[in-house]
Amino acid sequence: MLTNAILSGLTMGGMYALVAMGLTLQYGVSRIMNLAYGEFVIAASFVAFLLFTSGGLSPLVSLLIIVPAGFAVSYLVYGILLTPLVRRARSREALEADSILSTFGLLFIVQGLMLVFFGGNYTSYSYFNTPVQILGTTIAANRLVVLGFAVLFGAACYFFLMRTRTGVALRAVAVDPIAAGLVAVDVRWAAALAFALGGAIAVTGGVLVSMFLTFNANIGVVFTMKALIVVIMGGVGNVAGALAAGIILGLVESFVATFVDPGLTIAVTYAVFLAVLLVRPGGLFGTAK
Amino acid sequence: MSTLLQVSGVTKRFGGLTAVREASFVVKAGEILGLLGPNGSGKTTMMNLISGNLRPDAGGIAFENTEIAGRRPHLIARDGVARTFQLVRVVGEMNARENVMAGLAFRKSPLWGSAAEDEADRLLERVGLAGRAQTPAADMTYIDQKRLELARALGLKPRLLLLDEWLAGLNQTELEGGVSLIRSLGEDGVTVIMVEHVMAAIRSLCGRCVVMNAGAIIAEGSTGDVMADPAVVSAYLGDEHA
Amino acid sequence: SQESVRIGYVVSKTGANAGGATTSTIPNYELWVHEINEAGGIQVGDQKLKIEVVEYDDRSSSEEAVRAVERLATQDKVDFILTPWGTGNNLAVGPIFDKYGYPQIAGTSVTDRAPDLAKRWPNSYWLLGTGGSYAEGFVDLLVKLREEGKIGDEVAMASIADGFGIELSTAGRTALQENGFKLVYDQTYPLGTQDLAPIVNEVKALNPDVFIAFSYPPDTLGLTDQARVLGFNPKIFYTGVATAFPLYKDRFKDAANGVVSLGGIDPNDEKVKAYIAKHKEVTGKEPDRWASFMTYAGLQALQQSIEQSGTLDKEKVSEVLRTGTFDTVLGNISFDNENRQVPNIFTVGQWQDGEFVGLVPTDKEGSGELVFPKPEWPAAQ
Amino acid sequence: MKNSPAFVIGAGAILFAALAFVPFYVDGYGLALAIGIASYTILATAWALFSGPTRYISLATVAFFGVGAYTVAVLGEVLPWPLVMLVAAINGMLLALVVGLSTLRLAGIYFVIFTFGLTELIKQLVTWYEVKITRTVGRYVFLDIDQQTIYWQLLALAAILFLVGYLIGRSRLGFALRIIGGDETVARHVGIDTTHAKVALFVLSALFMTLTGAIMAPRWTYIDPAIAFNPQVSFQAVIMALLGGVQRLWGPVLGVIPMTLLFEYLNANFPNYFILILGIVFMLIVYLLPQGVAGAVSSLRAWSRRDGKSVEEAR
Amino acid sequence: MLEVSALSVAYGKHQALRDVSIVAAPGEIVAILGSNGAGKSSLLKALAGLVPKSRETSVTLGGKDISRLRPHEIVEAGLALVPEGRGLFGDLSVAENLQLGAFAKRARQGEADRLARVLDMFPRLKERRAQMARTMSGGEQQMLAIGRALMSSPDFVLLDEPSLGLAPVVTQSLFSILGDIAAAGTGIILVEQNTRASLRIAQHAYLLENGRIVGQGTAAELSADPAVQRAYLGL
Ligand SMILES: Nc1ncnc2c1ncn2[C@@H]1O[C@H](COP(=O)(O)OP(=O)(O)OP(=O)(O)O)[C@@H](O)[C@H]1O
Ligand SMILES: Nc1ncnc2c1ncn2[C@@H]1O[C@H](COP(=O)(O)OP(=O)(O)OP(=O)(O)O)[C@@H](O)[C@H]1O
Ligand SMILES: [Mg+2]
Ligand SMILES: [Mg+2]
Repeated sequence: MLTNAILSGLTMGGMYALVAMGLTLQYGVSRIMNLAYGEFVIAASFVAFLLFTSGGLSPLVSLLIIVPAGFAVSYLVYGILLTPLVRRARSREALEADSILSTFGLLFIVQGLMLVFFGGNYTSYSYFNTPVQILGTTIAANRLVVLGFAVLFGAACYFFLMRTRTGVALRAVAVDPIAAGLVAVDVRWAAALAFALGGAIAVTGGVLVSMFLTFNANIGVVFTMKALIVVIMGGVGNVAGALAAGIILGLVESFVATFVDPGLTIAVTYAVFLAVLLVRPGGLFGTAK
Repeated sequence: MSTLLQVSGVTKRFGGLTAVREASFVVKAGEILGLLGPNGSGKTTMMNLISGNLRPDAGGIAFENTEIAGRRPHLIARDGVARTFQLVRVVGEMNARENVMAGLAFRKSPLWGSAAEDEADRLLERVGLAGRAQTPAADMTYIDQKRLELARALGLKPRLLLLDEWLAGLNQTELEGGVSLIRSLGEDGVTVIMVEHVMAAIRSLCGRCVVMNAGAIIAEGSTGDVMADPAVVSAYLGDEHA
Repeated sequence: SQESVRIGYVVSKTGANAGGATTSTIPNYELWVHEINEAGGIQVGDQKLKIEVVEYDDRSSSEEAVRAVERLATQDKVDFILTPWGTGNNLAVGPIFDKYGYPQIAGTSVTDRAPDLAKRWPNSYWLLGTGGSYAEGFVDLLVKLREEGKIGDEVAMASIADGFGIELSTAGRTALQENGFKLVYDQTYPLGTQDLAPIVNEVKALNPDVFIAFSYPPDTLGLTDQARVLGFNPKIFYTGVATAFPLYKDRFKDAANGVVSLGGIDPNDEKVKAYIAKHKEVTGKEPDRWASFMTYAGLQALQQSIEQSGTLDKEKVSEVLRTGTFDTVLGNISFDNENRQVPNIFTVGQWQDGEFVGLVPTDKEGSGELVFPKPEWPAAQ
Repeated sequence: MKNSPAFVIGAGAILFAALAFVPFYVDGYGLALAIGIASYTILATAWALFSGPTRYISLATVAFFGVGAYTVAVLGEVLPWPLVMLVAAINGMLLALVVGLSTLRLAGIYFVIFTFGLTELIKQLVTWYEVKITRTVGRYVFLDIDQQTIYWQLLALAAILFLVGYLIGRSRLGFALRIIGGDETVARHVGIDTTHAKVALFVLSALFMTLTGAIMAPRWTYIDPAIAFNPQVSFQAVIMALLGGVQRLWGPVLGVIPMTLLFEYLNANFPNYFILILGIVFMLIVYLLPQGVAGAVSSLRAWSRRDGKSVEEAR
Repeated sequence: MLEVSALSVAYGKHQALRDVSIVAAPGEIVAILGSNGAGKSSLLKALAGLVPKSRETSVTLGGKDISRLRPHEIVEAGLALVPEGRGLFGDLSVAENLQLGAFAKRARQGEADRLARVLDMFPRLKERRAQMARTMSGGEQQMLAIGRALMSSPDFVLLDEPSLGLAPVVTQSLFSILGDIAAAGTGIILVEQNTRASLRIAQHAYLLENGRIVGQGTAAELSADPAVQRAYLGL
């Protein structure tokens, strides 16, 4: 039962972390509080579903199409819809309020498009749902894939942000966009890049979770909020934090469900989140000001 | 002169770094005390400890014989300790008058309404911002913001005023104006602790100085004596000022 | 006299309830309007009147539903109002239907208070009945199986923590305990739970003969998925809402075989066959095998009561609704005078070779035989 | 003269008195619309009362609203109405006190998401309690309170809210909050007890939200945690307030009225593309009215005033 | 050569700079003198591309027109600013701040050498490489800001009050370091309230008042000018 709980927690946690990583880039670096984030996740789920059911394309293969597309769409969204707001923003708060309002509109637009194209029905398909035996327990292969991607993306992002020049530049933009310009960082490019990378991660998450979760055009907000919780708990802009927070929440959930009461799982995850913030107001890895 | 502030054995650590180490000194009522030291020696930290922005790890701070170490800043401010900040802090979206009224409205004997407005304008005039009452603080230059900060601090009717490099960045003429402003405060009976790297100002204003280095107090005494202290010269002043 | 019948409705086209509404409610409203208009309209007295629709989205909010129904009644002045999706919104709009005298034929509300509500609002009809009827019908089936020595005493039950799940699980628990079953697992899980593996793992370790989940669509699919991956195959595997959806069949194909749930139909009934075919033709997808049928039957009853009374007068139509008998996809039905529900529905059904066959009440015409035990899950693809 | 308190309060009183007659002139839908506007006016204005000056964006609105609604669901048929309201008020204020005190160290987005998480936690705990202890997750509220009465109650509450907001705006408390919003360190060093000030206003704003929930609950007959604690309410209140403008007391209402009417208009005309068109309209508003509606109104007024002056000068 | 002509800057209706022209040669130190609010910071910010310049403005660096470039392109072209208030990345470490200083493509070569030089110049930075910039003392931050600007291997550095908040002993060494930097070929535009010290190391100086250039000359000429002496030297 213990290994079951751990494994199940790790896989769910991996999913939370993966989905949150994109948001932490978008909010942490580009300073866009993207309320439409979950809609991008679900849109990718729909596309993967469509490619699978009508084209017989494996979701893992469709990643090769969907991820670049997600990157490109996000890049355009930033370039066309958000850049005017970034330019007119006089302060961080102003940009925050503006981005909340405009991505709220974007949320409706993307959701509206999904409703028009796919309707409000529940959608579900099954791929790679084969049982895999590890450590004496069974788990669906598709969930392991998600965990694998989470760890891979987490490591890649961490390395990218901490060790590469471009990564440090993105972090610099996160800290102070004006000063970043003074050290030759093209701030608009960096912000668009981070936003697009975040979008690419979002759609990756969407494709992967579509293999085992039932979704419809209306549940994007669930992913947005979950991602926000993870991002905040990990510390804004901190990829390692997001990974850790996601996995902690996943484990907490599965342990409570297994050993305490499934009725309390969500309550306890929120309680853990709140407790972390009470002790560390800047998140697990954040720096309290 | 009676003792207004007594700092005894105060220590403050940030992680592994001891920013202030068992520092003790006194400030007498009515004096203008210079607090000197190289960059990173703990001067601002000391100001933060006195004003309640930081809590000491050890030691005591007595203001008018009452222990204030670790009290919350708003209580210390109401007791009559006002300060300015090394990196100016004004409320950008409020105008100058409102910024000063912030100092008036919450002190022990608060002023509010038109009385506060009149007093705010008077203080603005005193720091050289006459006629700027309606200017948003964010649109003012750095130096003007510093003036504004001082007016706000004066609004608290302080008995002890902490100035953290308030004169930094003034040119010669402005410096002279600033020095005489601080002197006039002293004449009004306000006790001042000033952190400053402008030696000319220290020489002309401060009767006594305390010098810190690496968190510890390395010299205390009359300005002339302190400036001649070889330890101070080598750690802080350099040969030019010797 | 008027040229058309104005029919209004407010449903959740967006928001949390949209999944349910788009499955069971909206397609049937569209189908019904399409059929009537295709046939030239409703016969009202001596003229045929086409239907003109006024529709709103309640965005899954009770407050929006209330306001929209007020709007339909007072601004749009529609002749009849079709009901919103779900228990909460039907209760929210109940007082307004009542205030303006509209008959309220709810096809997607399960509530133990159905009898009370029918008394409180005399023009209201709660076709899906009470949670108790579903739970009790199922427990009766279990009792019989135990008598036949096919299953033991041990039952595991999981339910969603909202009104529906709690009403059903409460009724189920009482019925099970009264009949001497042992609940080896009895837990709820909150709405929005994404990870169901812990529940299935734990239940599997207990190895009960019967697993019951009073669940909602995403969890119904998730539980089935996990049971299959983890190789949990009890003799009776019961999951809640969405099991009777075409989605379930499409998703699980052969693996759906033997799964038990609420609802069910008689697949050999001609009317049922025709309805399914027409539904598919007009809306592009098959109806679910539970609430869609009640919803559609309710619409047929409304149409017939208008035709029988020969008027659009709400009073008179309501009178006919209360007392008449209607020829519907559920067969000939009349609304139980006491509590205004349809007595003639299947409460338990099972997927059998691609059709969700109604089993209980066993004495109802066209009821099928339980396939027992549930076949092994086929190997996953 | 125009800004003297007596004038402002008097004008407000006349306006509210006039609004009290609305139910006699509109049909059921009109009343429902008025109720919707009134309730969101209170929520958005109460939200801005705290969040406007301090810039702490709270998503806990529905936590208080839901507590009010739930109090009615539990006690509505047990206690007389005024007592129910009193209990709701106490519950809401106690909750706000806990939230206020626990969020003191949080800033920015951490505060935002904390308040969201807290709301969800409360929803989960209420659900769990109902499941485990009372075994009634959906509660039925059958109260004989008609729609006019609901409207009048909301109107009265709104009137009190505007009065309180007006007085606070002119008080030292309101000033303290603006300083806190500007720079909390400065606030502390000019003698403001920031804890007191923030918590006091947070509790006050929560009180109005709670009472709104309590007044609205009888409209729905059926209340479960998902209905009472629907996070959409928090979002909508924030969005409306931001759109209207939070720097002025009357700002949020300028977001509430057009937004509500826009929702109604789009819903009636494009029920199937509602969300899509709403999204587009929304983005347009954000781009075209950078300062919010109130900001636009103000600059319009400033512009017309300047215009007026130049005419005088020309003479 | 850095050549600025017809530079004007306005904040809304407020005209902060009018028709300002200055030139600086490689390796030259040019001091800008002016009272509080004269527009010195605005001048430097305008050159760095942080505030919009009027259409007539022309700024050329080594013959290349840089008046329309965005801040990062200006750095790339060889002009680095140490702004008022320092503009450090508070949440990044000292080492990362310095690394970012060399983000410009022009600065990639010889980065290691330059880093070693900067750390030599300011040994305190070497001790505190891992400390977060935000927690450094005021003077330490000033050192970091100058060090970071030098990391971009600029042709010209714009320094806005670099001695602000530095202890006297550090100020002295700063001025001698500035002399060394210039001697190594990097031009410096220096805005500094410590007029005496800056005129001592500068070759050329401009007087700015109310947004206009009201005087200029060699440092020696200005030091001898009685008006300058009265206003800026306190003699
Ligand atoms: N929050 C903090 N965390 C870690 N270290 C800190 C923090 N605040 C200050 N320090 C360190 O403590 C030491 C003392 O800092 P302080 O600001 O008191 O110096 P100072 O004497 O005011 O210097 P300056 O003259 O440069 O302003 C410095 O080395 C600084 O880096
Ligand atoms: N962002 C701004 N918005 C409006 N006015 C501004 C802005 N920045 C500066 N100003 C104004 O422009 C003028 C020049 O400012 P600037 O900062 O360039 O002066 P300075 O010479 O650097 O002064 P100081 O010695 O105080 O640093 C001042 O009158 C100032 O008030
Ligand atoms: Mg300092
Ligand atoms: Mg300047």
